[in-house]
Amino acid sequence: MARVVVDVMLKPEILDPQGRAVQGALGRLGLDGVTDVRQGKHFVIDIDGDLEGERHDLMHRLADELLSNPVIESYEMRVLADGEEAS
Amino acid sequence: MARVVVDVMLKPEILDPQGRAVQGALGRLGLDGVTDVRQGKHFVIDIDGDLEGERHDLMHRLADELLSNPVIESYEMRVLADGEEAS
Amino acid sequence: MTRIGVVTFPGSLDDRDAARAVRLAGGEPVALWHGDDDLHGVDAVVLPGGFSYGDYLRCGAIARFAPVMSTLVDAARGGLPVLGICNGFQILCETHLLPGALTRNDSLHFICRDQRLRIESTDSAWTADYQVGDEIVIPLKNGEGGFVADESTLDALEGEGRVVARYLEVNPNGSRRDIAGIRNERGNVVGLMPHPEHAVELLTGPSADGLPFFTSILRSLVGAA
Amino acid sequence: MTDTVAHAQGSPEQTQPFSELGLKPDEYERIREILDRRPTSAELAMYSVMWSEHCSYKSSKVHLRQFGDKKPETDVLLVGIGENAGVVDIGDGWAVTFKVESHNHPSYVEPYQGAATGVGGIVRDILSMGARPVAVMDPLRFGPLDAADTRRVLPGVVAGIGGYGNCLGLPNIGGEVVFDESYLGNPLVNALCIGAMRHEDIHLASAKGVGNLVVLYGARTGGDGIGGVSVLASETFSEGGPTKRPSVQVGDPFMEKLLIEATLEVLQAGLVEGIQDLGGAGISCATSELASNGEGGMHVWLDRVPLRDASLSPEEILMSESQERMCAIVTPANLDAFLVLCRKWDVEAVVMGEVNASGRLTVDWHGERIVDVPPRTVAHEGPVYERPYARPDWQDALQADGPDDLPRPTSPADLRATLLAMVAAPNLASKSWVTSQYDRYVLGNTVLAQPEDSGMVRIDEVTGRGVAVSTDCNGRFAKLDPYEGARLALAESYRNVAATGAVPLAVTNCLNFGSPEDPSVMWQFAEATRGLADGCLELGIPVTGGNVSFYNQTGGNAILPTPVVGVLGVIDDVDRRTPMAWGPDGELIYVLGDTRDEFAGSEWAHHVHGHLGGRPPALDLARERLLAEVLVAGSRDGMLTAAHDVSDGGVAQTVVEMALRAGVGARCWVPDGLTPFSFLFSESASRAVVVVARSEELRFTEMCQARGLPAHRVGVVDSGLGADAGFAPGTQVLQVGDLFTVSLDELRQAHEGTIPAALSA
Ligand SMILES: Nc1ncnc2c1ncn2[C@@H]1O[C@H](COP(=O)(O)OP(=O)(O)O)[C@@H](O)[C@H]1O
Ligand SMILES: [Mg+2]
Repeated sequence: MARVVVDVMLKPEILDPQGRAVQGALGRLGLDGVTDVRQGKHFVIDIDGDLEGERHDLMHRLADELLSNPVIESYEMRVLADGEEAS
Repeated sequence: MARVVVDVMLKPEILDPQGRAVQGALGRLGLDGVTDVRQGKHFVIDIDGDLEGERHDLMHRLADELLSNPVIESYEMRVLADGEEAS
Repeated sequence: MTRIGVVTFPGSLDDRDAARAVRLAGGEPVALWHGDDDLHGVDAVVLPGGFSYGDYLRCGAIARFAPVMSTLVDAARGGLPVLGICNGFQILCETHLLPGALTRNDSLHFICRDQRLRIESTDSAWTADYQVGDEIVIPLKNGEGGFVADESTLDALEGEGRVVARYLEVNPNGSRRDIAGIRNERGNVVGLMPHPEHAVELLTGPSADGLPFFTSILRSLVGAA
Repeated sequence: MTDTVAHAQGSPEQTQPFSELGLKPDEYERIREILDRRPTSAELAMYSVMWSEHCSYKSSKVHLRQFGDKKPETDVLLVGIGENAGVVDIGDGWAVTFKVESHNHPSYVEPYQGAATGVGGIVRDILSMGARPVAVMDPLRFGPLDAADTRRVLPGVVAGIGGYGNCLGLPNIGGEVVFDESYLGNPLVNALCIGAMRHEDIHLASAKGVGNLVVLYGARTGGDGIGGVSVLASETFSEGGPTKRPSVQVGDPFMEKLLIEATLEVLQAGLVEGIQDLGGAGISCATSELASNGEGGMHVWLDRVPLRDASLSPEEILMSESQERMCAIVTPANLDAFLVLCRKWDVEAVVMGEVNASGRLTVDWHGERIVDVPPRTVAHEGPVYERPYARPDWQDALQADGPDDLPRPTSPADLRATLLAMVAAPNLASKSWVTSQYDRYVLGNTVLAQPEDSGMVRIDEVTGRGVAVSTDCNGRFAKLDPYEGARLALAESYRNVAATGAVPLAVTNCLNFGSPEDPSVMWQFAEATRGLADGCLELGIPVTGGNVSFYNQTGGNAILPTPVVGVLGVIDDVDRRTPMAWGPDGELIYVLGDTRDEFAGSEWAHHVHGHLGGRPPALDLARERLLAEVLVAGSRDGMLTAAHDVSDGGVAQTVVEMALRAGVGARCWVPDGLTPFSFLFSESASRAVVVVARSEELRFTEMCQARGLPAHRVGVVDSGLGADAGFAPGTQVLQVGDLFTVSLDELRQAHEGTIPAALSA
């Protein structure tokens, strides 16, 4: 079994209203000095069998085209070793 | 400067319709054997100065109460070393 | 009679309304199914509003891969007129038939309001019955309607007259340069965030200002035939 | 080890956790008597959840009977109380079903999901009658607008209702947003759904036909809301944060949308013998009710239920309240066609059981019998309590403490300031911050939506036949006098429907109260129920169904008694609806009905003085009926340009709302015999403001006179007053006699600013 983690973030040049709202709230709740907050998506995907070769490429392509929209977002993908924590 | 990464996920016992929708789509697009997908939020927070002591505790509390909804979600928080990548 | 296809995806909501608008304009609506890759010989297609596949991942992200879409994308590249409304616009951006993307409203709320727009381009299959500068009021209802694209794309859209409609008075969702709708180079593909199909009868809409989108396509198709 | 029936027979002395499941010792004893043995743990789960307050109505049943006993003569009721929702004949072969339900406690725990699943649940109730859901409404109540917890609860509730309803494609056409201290910690989230069908498409929840199959379809069953029904509905919140509450159900509106489409297709194709939604008590409820209403027997293979979480025990599966599931009775011959349509919509479906004539509901788990009960005893023969009730000792003092001594504004400047303060009061301020998050256009049949008096949808696109629905309740009136308060709520809702030109036909209700174990609360409940039943009889419109929500209290403090009343009316052609915005210059403004000096429970006493005491406004339902007849006749004969009911905030509020909606000003004057203050702010019942074209004036006033309805001319629509009053030419203003003038811009700012200002921080 493989566990894949994909983080999808808006590209830096795209305005992130959710991140901005969080930044404002953090400040109001007493956390000073927050200079930037970006909010993205975090996917944890469990797959039977190994994720190698073609399947690995396919997963990359799907992270790029399905899980993220390359026009506005970028992604990072990690395949976790067995038993490694997902965060 | 500190960079904090918080991942917020629905608790395992809570239905994740978003994850289910992604799971369905991954299967239709040819990725076999996906047994589970969970979709959560990924925050990247930049803070001036160090995040230690009380500030660190405050950040934890805000991750628990603001960034996540403890009724249905759990979070994991990491403080990145200078220069470490955010993913 | 001119046959206009209306695609139903799982989670489409305004498909019946789009069909009604086609009918009121004098066309024949044809129901198209997401899982069927045959366009059944329609003369044009409307991608209606809604929450295709729940829009849980990203609006339009999953619908883009429906069987009907691969046929539709080819046909649109070949000149078939396509109007994407709201979720339909999002799908058109996801398929890259139109540039840019639609992001979360800057208010972070879903918003439903009667929105004033200015028609900026009549050089499209769907806006020929307007005059440039016409001001219309039609419903807007979305949670992710903020149009974004990089500066050069925005400049190109404006420079080439491909902005079809712009928000007036209020920019309801943070769209760059108040853009409410755009078209492709050829003018056959139009994406629009507000809902002209909900402004075709005075009884149920804020106006009947949306009807010309549907009469435009009927006229341009008859003209072309 | 599985606790089988055989095992239960052999171990009569085994102790069981019945009280943890909310059963009283005598209730547990009754189960043992019914079964003539101890229940298995699965049976115990079923009984406990089905005999909870929420499912069995054990405290309210004896009072709710009045809705049947006092039912007026009516020929519009196609399906009455007792089914998932009542069904009303609206003519031309059309039937409409509507019902309101509460999701109060879950919405306090998790506002977004609680409210969302509240919408989901009521929509499935409507769907299970065979109707296409066509609209939703949401009567809401929160603590004070400026309270911190309101800022947590309200935005979440609104986002949840919008998030679910918008994604389902149901227009939200109305509701209420009310603020009061008593709802802090006990918000009320009621959700109403309206559905339409042809007469022949009405379906009932009954398992008819021996050999027919029980099909479970929709979402997979998970661990959500296990015990939610009994725990959430039968325990009062104690102090402490929401984190200690039981787990939360998450809604999947996309799945519900698929469920709606699939259900409508299988119904349309004639593949369904009986149908039931899965709501509170999940499979326990659906199977026992279907069996009890049908041949009386059913067998279920519980291990066939598709699970989201493989570790669930059979007891948990029986109790799970996972959302977005339905249950249908299908003949073996139709099964394949049924499954094909489910597959078309990507909806999972399994045969979970079979109808038989055994008179028993039996459930097997991997070949072992874990339930064997008479289904009626689970579904319909639960405990019934005659809870003690008594008029609280503080009631007399409350009624004696009238508002007469409260200082009133008299100078023009004070009256003007009071008007601006009132239109900005949280309860009277514009609710568009809320309603703009709801799609009111989808389906293309919305004729009227917020802020109109009623929501109105077209049902028949060819003839224009449609329905109007309003929900109302002033809990302060109900606190002062629960009997009168319930009648006033009914009257207000009835009036709102008539104001749009629709003929009121039928009633639904959601009775939100504190703990039934408190005799004072029980008295409020008994009085309100009696008042509503009497009122419906007097107005000649039947109660078709509703819902009871008890235990809305924190510690010893109950909410204001809040019997929310929904009235449904029919209009033969929606094209003749009467809107609230008035028309062009020169049209005449009338107040219909009598204005008395009535301020007990009023918004003025509440907002300006924080006062509650006295007796609520007098109510004469014969007059209310007459007013409605005039409003409907005025619409039918084209005499009325606009109409708007008078309630909270009085005539001033009504006139301001009409002016703002139109964007056109007016000149008003105070009729003889009234002080300006009473004229502007009194909340006397059975009144409306109407606007009449000059050409219709004579015909209209003669009609009112002939029927005996007082009609007072109090103003004229006038867009040209600004310049004379010292404003820039073209400015729209409201002029009140020679007392004061105020621009619509200033009024609008006051009216629209309050809620965004409070919630945007
Ligand atoms: N306040 C009420 N007034 C009239 N009927 C009511 C009231 N409360 C509940 N009922 C009726 O009792 C029946 C059972 O209610 P309920 O258990 O809430 O139905 P369901 O389980 O279908 O949601 C329904 O027919 C409902 O309309
Ligand atoms: Mg039901």
